[in-house]
Amino acid sequence: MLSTRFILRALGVTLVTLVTCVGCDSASRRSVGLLGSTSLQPFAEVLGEHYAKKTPGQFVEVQGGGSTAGLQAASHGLADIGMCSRALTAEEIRHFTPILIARDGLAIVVNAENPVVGLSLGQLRALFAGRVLNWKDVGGKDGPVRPITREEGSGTRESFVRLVMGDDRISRRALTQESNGAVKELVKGDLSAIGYMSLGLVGNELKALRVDNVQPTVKNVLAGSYTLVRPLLFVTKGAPGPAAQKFVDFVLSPEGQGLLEAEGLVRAR
Amino acid sequence: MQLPKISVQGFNASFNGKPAVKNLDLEIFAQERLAIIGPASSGKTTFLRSLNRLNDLERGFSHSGDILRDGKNIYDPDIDVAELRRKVGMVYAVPVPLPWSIYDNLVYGLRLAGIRDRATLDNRIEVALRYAFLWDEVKDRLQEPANVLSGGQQQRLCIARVLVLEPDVLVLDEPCSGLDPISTAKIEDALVALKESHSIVLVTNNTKQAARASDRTAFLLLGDLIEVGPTSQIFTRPTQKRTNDYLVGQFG
Amino acid sequence: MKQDKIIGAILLLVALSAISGLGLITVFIFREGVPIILRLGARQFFLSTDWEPSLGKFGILSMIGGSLAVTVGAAAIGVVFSLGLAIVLTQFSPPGLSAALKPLIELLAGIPSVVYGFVGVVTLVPLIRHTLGGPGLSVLAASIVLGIMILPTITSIAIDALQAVSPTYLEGSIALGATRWQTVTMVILRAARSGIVAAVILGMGRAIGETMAVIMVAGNALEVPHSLLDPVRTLTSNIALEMGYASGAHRQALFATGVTLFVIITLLNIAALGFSRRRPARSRVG
Amino acid sequence: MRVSPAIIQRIAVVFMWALAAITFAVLVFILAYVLLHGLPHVTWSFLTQSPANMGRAGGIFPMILGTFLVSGLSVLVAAPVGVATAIYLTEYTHEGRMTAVIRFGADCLAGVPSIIFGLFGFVFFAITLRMGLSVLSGSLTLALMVLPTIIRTSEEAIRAVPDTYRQVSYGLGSTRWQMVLYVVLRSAIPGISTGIVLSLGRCISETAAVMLTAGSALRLPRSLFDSSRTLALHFYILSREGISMANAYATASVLIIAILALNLLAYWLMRKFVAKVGR
Repeated sequence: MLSTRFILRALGVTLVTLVTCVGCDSASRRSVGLLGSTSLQPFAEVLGEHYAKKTPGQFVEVQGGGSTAGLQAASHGLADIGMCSRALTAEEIRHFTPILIARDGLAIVVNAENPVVGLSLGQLRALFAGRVLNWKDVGGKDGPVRPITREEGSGTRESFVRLVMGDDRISRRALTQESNGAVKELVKGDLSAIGYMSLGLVGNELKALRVDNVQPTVKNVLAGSYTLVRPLLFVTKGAPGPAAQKFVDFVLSPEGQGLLEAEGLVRAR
Repeated sequence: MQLPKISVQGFNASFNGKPAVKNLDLEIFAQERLAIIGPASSGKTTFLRSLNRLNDLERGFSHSGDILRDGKNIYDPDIDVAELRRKVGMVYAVPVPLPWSIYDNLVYGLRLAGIRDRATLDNRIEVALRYAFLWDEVKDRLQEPANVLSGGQQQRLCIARVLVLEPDVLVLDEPCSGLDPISTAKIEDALVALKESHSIVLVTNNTKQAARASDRTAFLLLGDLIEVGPTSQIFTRPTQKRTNDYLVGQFG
Repeated sequence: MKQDKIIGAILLLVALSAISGLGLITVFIFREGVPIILRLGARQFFLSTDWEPSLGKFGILSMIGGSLAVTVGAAAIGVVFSLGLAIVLTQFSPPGLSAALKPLIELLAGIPSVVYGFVGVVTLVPLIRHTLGGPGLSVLAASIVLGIMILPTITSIAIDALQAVSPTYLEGSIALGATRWQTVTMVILRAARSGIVAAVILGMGRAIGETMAVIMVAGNALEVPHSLLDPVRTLTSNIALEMGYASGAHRQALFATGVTLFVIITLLNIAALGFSRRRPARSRVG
Repeated sequence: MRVSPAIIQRIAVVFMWALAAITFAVLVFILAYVLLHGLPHVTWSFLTQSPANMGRAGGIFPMILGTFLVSGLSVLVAAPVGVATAIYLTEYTHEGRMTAVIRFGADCLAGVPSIIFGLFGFVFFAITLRMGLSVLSGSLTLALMVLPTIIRTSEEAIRAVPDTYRQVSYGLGSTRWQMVLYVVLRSAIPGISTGIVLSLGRCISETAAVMLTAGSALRLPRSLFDSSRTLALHFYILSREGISMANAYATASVLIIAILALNLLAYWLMRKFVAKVGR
């Protein structure tokens, strides 16, 4: 009767699916697994896409999760390469091998209508710490300041704290957004907002501020005059395996570096 | 004298300690129609449902005493209850066609019994439908849903559904309570024909039906069997005052 | 019968394994989260507003407050709309119309929470920012979005509760000369009270547990909000925001946040169960 | 002056209809907003191609497949378990301590927020059972999440089957299991399917739990141990990272259309069920 047939068929399908899938090992199907920083994820996807096209039979699997998760994944073997968008701590350096694949300028962004064009590092710090609450105190129009930060653990945030905040803590009133895109949307729509993000992602709808009178450009990062710069790292536990090494070689090759540059990053060397 | 088909000996039934049938002794013979009458909640239905052990499924049901079918106690542990229920076929007060086609309703019991052979199925169905005087009305529409039939047809379908299993006892629980006189007459006619090969137990609230459609009549009151005897005698010369009171409408 | 006993035992085993999921969840979440609460002390963890994982400070009071704020806000909005809908659909609407509108409420429940969050960010948030001021991402925005999201839950349970009220109440009241509206407010709502309270509590449970939409519209600031227009961080968004990055004590603290959420929601569920009368046992033969 | 009760009633009813109108307007607004922005970008190639350039270009085929795998598998796991539990509760036991425990468990499970399921699935399936971020971890997590829905709707559907059917079946010599299989389930299947279809909808919509368990890989999953990004998560990432708004809207449109279709299917099944058991 209908119900028995239905149930038997459903069970059969489940069983067959499970058996076939237990039979195949996932690790053998992907050549290189990457996991980590959400800032790096899109770039790694682009790199992986070109790499797979160039070298048939090779697949690169890219997962988000965040810089710290990337380190953990690399240490547990959950991924071949961890992606990290901040400098390693002294403790971490003892356990991992970092590979610098690119550098990234950290842009301070405000709404395009905001008259302020530049801030000193000290002013920036005061704004994000919540000590300066009105734009007119830093040469802008009268109005509240709304700092926008990234979530705890984000490589972008940790780099920002290290490069800008020093011993100060980011204001508890700061809005917290979980992605560069969300920060961008918010700054685009709010005259009072100020945020930070990867230089490569600023686009032309936001205004990137000068910091200590230096314009945030790739040129200035390369020249070393723009100082808000963070490393973008591939991290492995010990030496990378052969497949991972081949991918790393591709990333560091002129072609790979060119791809990253096209995305707005700054080459590693 | 022939052996009884079913012999009920000192049978008690109760729900959660409340007795429903008390110390019942009764015999049911082959080729007879036994009517059971009595006012509401006098244990008629409980007794009927004990004959095919349907009460076993009720919570709090307990029983004592024996019910022998062909000399074998139906409450023995080695009895196949499913087989018992096939052989003691039951028809309910309200016709309950399962929400399938007429054909599926009829073959359901046979399929449960493991009979799959198409010819056997078709043959049994035809015989049963003819017994129930339904063959001519449905023979060309067996695949139609059963619930498009009229109430009377549905009840005859339910009788046929039981008959395909070739039971030797047929128990009917007020089978005509919701039916018009014509449908009732058809069912009563069917019972006449069926009695040739079956023992029939007919519970009814309708004393006139008992008088018309039975050979013997038993009168139950509050779980006690007051009197049993040939129908003609019960209805003309009851030995018990309470039987007479009931029949002339003193209670119930 | 023997076969039926075996099948019954197998089914019982399956049923128990189904709910053993709850036990597993409890064990795993608690095992990851409880140690840090014990280490820091309940006071430090629950009663401090200082959340600074990099400094080893894990106080979730502001998140607890934030969750409560948006939940109460959502319930306020959800209750008004849901009760209105439930009453109008059960008491004042032609049956055909109710039958046509109910599936739409189901549909509202089917829209993914990311879509709610997203539409909230691109339409509601700028609206609040431009008309009422503040950053837009706020308690108010989260309450409105959550209020809409829990509306189907509350409405459908409230409809069930209202429909369960015996029609004789209505007839009796109308016979005494009351208008239908008077009957609804004085008789029917009172009779359905416990079911409606259960509906509201279950709705609050959904609101407090919602994650993606809240992350998008609440602003997630750590400060305890002082007004409806201030941004707020909830327990759920705290977990989802930082889980990806967390390790060590930070990760434990996030699981402990999960434990807190789990306990709050379980208490709400138990309360709701207490209010909703259990269905009566079916009189059964089979 | 006292306002007459009739006028109060009129005001109240108008007010409540206004609330209803707002509610349905919000529904229409959300659907229209997403579909109007997204449908123009939904093309055949968008549905059948892999994403390129992190989702800025190309299509969403891997996400469609991933969503299908994750939700389908979770329902495939949850449905037999849920229906069996419902059968146990309704047909194989009487109300008592055991049913109370099972119902309480199911009710509590129903209230657990998806982020907690995500945390649990991450620790239990992905890490403890070493399944990693994968289709399997994600679907098992979601299976647990939709189990209470399936149990409850199945129970209701089974209870709606008239008791007389059971009596008839026993009377014709069925065992309990035959009765359940041939009479109860056969009548209850449209009702049970409604619950399964709605659960499928919940799986497709879910984001928080799959993010933590199935991961967010862009590639086509080749096995159940591969990570896969579902449509809802893809939409979330595209829109939040600001990668491509056009593709984000298009993805959301596909998602919404799938949900609409499932809701319609559930509605149709429900009507069929009501017609069948004659409630």
